[in-house]
Amino acid sequence: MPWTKITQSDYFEIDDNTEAPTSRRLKYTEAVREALDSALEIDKRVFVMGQGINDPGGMFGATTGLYKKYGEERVFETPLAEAGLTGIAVGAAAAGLRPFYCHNRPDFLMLAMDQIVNHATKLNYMSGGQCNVPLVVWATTGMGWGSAAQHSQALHGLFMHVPGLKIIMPTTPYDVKGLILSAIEDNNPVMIFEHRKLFNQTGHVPEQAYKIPIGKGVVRKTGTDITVVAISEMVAEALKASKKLEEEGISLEIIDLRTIKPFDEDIIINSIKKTGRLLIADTGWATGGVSAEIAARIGEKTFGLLKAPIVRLASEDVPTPASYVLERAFYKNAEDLEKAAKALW
Amino acid sequence: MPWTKITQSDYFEIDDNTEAPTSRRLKYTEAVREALDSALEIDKRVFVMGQGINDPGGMFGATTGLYKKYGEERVFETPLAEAGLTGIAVGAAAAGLRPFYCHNRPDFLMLAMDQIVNHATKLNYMSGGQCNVPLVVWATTGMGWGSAAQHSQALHGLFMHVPGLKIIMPTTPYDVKGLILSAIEDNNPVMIFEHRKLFNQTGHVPEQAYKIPIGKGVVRKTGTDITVVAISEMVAEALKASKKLEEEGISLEIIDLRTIKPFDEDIIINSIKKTGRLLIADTGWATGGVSAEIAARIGEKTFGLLKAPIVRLASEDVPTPASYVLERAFYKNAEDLEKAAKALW
Amino acid sequence: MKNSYNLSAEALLELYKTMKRIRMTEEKIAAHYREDNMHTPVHLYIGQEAIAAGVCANLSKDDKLFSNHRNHGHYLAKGGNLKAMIAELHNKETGCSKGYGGSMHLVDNNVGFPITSSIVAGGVPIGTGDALAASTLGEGRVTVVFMGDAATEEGVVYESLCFAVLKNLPVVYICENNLYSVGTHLLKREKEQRVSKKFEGILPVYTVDGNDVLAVYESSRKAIEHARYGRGPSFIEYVTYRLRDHHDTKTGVEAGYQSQEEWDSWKEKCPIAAFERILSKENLIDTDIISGIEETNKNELNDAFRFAEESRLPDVGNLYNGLFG
Amino acid sequence: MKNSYNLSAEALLELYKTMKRIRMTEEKIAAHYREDNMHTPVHLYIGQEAIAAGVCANLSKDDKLFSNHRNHGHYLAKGGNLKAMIAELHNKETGCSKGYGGSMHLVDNNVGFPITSSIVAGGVPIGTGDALAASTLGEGRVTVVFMGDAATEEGVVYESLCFAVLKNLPVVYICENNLYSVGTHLLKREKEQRVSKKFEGILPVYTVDGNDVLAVYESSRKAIEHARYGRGPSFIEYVTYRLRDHHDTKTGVEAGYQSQEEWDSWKEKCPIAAFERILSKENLIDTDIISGIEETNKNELNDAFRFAEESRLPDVGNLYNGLFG
Ligand SMILES: Cc1ncc(C[n+]2csc(CCOP(=O)(O)OP(=O)(O)O)c2C)c(N)n1
Ligand SMILES: Cc1ncc(C[n+]2csc(CCOP(=O)(O)OP(=O)(O)O)c2C)c(N)n1
Ligand SMILES: [Mg+2]
Ligand SMILES: [Mg+2]
Repeated sequence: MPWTKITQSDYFEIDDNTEAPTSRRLKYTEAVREALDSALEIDKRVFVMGQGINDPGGMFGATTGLYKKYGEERVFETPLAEAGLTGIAVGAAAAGLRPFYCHNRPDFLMLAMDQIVNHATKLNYMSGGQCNVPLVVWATTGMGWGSAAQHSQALHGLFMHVPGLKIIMPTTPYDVKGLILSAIEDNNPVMIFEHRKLFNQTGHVPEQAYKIPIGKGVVRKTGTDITVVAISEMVAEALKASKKLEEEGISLEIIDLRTIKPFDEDIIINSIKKTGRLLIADTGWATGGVSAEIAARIGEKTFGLLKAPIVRLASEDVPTPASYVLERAFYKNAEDLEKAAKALW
Repeated sequence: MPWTKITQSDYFEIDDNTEAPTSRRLKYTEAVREALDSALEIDKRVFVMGQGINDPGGMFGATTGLYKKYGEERVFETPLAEAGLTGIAVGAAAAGLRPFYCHNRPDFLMLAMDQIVNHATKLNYMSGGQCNVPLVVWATTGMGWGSAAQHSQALHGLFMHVPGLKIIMPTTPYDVKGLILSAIEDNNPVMIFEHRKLFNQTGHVPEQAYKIPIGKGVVRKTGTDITVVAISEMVAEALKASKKLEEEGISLEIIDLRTIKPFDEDIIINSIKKTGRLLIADTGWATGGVSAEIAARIGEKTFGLLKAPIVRLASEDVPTPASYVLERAFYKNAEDLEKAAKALW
Repeated sequence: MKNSYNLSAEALLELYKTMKRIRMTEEKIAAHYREDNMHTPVHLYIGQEAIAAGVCANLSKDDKLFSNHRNHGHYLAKGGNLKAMIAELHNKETGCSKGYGGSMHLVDNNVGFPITSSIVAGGVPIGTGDALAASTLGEGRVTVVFMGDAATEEGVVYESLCFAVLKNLPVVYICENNLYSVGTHLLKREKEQRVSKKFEGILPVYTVDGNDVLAVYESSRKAIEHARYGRGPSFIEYVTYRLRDHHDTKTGVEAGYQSQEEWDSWKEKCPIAAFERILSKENLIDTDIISGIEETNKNELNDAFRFAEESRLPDVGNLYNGLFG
Repeated sequence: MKNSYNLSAEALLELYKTMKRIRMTEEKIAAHYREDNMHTPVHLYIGQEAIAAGVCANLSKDDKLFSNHRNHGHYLAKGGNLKAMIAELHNKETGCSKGYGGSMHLVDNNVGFPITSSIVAGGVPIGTGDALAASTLGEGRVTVVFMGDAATEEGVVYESLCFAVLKNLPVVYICENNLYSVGTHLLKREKEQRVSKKFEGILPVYTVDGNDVLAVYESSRKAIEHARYGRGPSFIEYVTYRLRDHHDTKTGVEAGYQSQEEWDSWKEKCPIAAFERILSKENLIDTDIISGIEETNKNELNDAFRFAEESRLPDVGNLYNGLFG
């Protein structure tokens, strides 16, 4: 049953870090857990909270057993009160702790918007720098199996608009560990959106704690014809599509943005200098989303370099339907990307 | 004291409708009140709710005295519970009433996001068309006099990303009356963002009820050199700037978008065909906001027509500061627009 | 013909039949779920049937019920269409939500089932708004809002109760306290096991055995009449237990968060078995009658599953259908 | 040297001085507000001084106070820096929030005034989280969270109280029930005038005369000690009235939403005048002492206003300062 299992993206495998001496193959969620374990170990101020983090499921393994090691004071279940608990996390962060607040789905963050938009991101500014909020909010984006309108939204695009936030969306086990450790060390609110389709990916992850800088993208595949800026699970779709396209003589350069706010403009612009074409692939809605900002900003900065209009591949302006036939029509995938790339070529 | 008074934008005056036989000069807020009065009169299902709507201030006059005419069952004060009350309005709408929910500032809508994003806009879709929600949410955007980070946000850009919403931002007394009546008659959730700087504007407004279609922009000034797509109060700034620029030989064509979701693509594209240049001026943050979507979408559709990159004039990615010197640095105005237009020319 | 329970034999049998129908439906869903024809999460109601059955016996079709993710039992008890429900679970166009909602969003205007939110507590203010409309329009109907124990932790519930009291709305809040939120026990989330205690200062609250269908019937009858006659809202907490996992088909014991002892003790208190004992004592049922009921249900269920399987899927071209109304 | 009030003469005089200092500050702000040197909304505390004075007399600098839009009195009573406050109102760089916050966001880490939100009830969960940190870190300090009557209508307050009880946090919730939310009377928003009643099922609640500084002192002393000794949170409702409009400087009568009779009756109950009568009876003050206190305040205020006026405005180039910490 995919609603309780995780959908496997079997085609996606990147070994960022095979050379590191202590590197082992881990699943994505194991890498998340290892990051949390490290952070809890290294820094006594860190704590983890969320609904169901200590139940046997343990957030798909991302939090399993942590409470046994660190106690229920530092790894605790919350009531169902996302608004209040976000405020509580903000207050604890402002008072010197480092909360890591887990959510099963970004949909539930809508209850916490006041605390995120009006408080977490503004307290330091409006107090003249007296109140920084080292809060990490982690949410896993679901999809498929009839999750439907209220359990499948990829809402990172909303948060793109909020000043004072940093937003990361790692795609590999290596990245997720390093970026989570950076997020926890950051003195400011950081949001992490992870896509469940990536959870079963495996990849090499060094044993020790390490950090990956927030704000830096990475080229997952070099190419000459079209720059694809892919976000989260779309990196997997792009890699899949690129194989087919390669056969047809179209060479994609695939950028995994990793951080969407602030995003790595240089890596995109440099690629466009080579390709002259940009396709942006996002898991969220197109309208007013991340792809809009990238298109607007990069479009302004690469005017004249571009040989064709910037194209966005992202969700249509409609809620997620339940029935699988409609789901298939709703979600963009490698095939859609292939088509879009061909049209752009 | 401008925090209790309304800041006057003395330079802004458009008479949309001097010819209509029953037309009189009204203030913007009087036109809002007249729209509500008409709607309450015409349709027994309509009701108005909000904090302070029946107090002597009456939302700057927009709701003054309505409860005396229609009773406190149809025009009522709410407790301070924006989340719950939005849900209550959604439920009343789904059950056949037509709520008009007034908010003093968009900042407070952050408490209601779950009901707007997860419910109002999705119930009809996820029920297979059985539950339409004719809800109007009205919020007035404040600025200045140290309103600061939590009382001055222009948050329409966030809502741009939400499927199932219509969003209007009228600038003239004539438009606001006609668009409010369309919003109330619409069978779906409509959000209205009004800018307080427009509230003292006067203009001709016909006495009878009339509607202006949602989704249609209007050219406020024809010109040949640069297309300016202006949103809300930025229309006033653009008109002001255009006078100076005219003297220097730069002719702006100014489009008042009126509806930002869905927005009038044709009116923009047609103008660009003439000018080849686009400047988008918004009252909200640039990053991930309305200006990003317009730039992305129009950029794609006018590739080749454009002689220069699309430029956005909108707020920087920072909360609103309190001190007036910092406010001046934060808010974009006619002078900034003038500069941006010159740079683009 | 009233008996010692102050209910006609027909009414008593009706309660039993409703519970049995829900139970057998859920069991059939569970039995077929692994076949992967229902691409939808399922939150089974097994163990809680007395609540939907007892409450809904006091409602007419015009009364409205606001449900949540665990809605199968509510829908059936409210008079829902079994075929339309099973078809919705099968993602079909003939589903009660035309395939756009799935198991978590059963909606049916024909039987007073107006929306179903899967955001926990999301339907509580909406149901309250429905009661506001009923009151404004003078419709004389009652709104019943179902929620779980965890739902009571959400601030919107508090806000809704306060508003219902302020406006004296014709609404009854039904809390099914099954002690768990997914795999998390209540006492990890709240100070007190009796969740309604939190609302004592706001409106009349009652705590009632949710596995005793007659107690459910009687307590909700009073609250619903109270609301119907304009005397305002109330809140009833029914203490119960779900005998299956939060979603999916195994048990909480198998899932690893409930103890065998706890589960066994509640299995003992199965609302259907308990009511069967009462009805037998009253000579209202015997094994033949039970078999007859089971046979009817089985046939009806087979029909419903066949109907669902044979129904068409929604048209892919209709992605935008229903976006606007 | 304790008197019949179980407080030393110094302590009693201190309460009086705090109230007087707040009152005179607010009156000076009101007097100068029309000169347009303070580009900031002001929510005056006139009439409510006994609450901040009485509560804060039980707090040390390490204890933390979470305030709201009506924060001038809270800040001063908590030991705030008058100059930094007046400078903040004047939008100056020397303000306690460096000019980035204005009147609604007085913040001062030096005196345990860690954030101030102008979103009604926004600071309530944040203060609760502060208490969680204090408890986790074993700091032995207490958190006090102020809110208005209308704030109690927000769901996050309910959520915060439940969590504070669950974790037995060292926090005291102080509700200043001044009967109004802007121009809207409580009974248009709530069923009952005693707002704390709503929370009776959740934690210990008290309703106390908020214009009687000794009653405020004593009730909050108990609650704060209770919290400090690990016995958990409580909620105190202080019934009071503001003698000026919601924001700005006129009265609610002039603004058109309060009746002259109501206003007069509360003016009679002015907490400062009432306490003056008590102190006179105890021979702790006389007109000379009062004049002396007034003189001191006046001088201090003149200095503060001069300081504010002479201070520099923030540097326009620093728009991004403080965005990240
Ligand atoms: C606002 C929100 N938070 C979290 C969830 C995830 N979730 C779905 S059902 C559920 C448990 C709800 O428990 P309860 O209200 O007691 O109902 P039960 O499942 O026990 O019937 C949770 C946490 C959600 N759907 N909505
Ligand atoms: C969430 C939210 N809603 C509305 C407002 C507008 N507002 C500011 S203060 C206020 C009144 C609050 O009343 P109360 O809590 O009783 O405090 P008081 O002003 O009486 O001290 C309102 C409605 C706000 N700031 N935040
Ligand atoms: Mg439960
Ligand atoms: Mg008040």
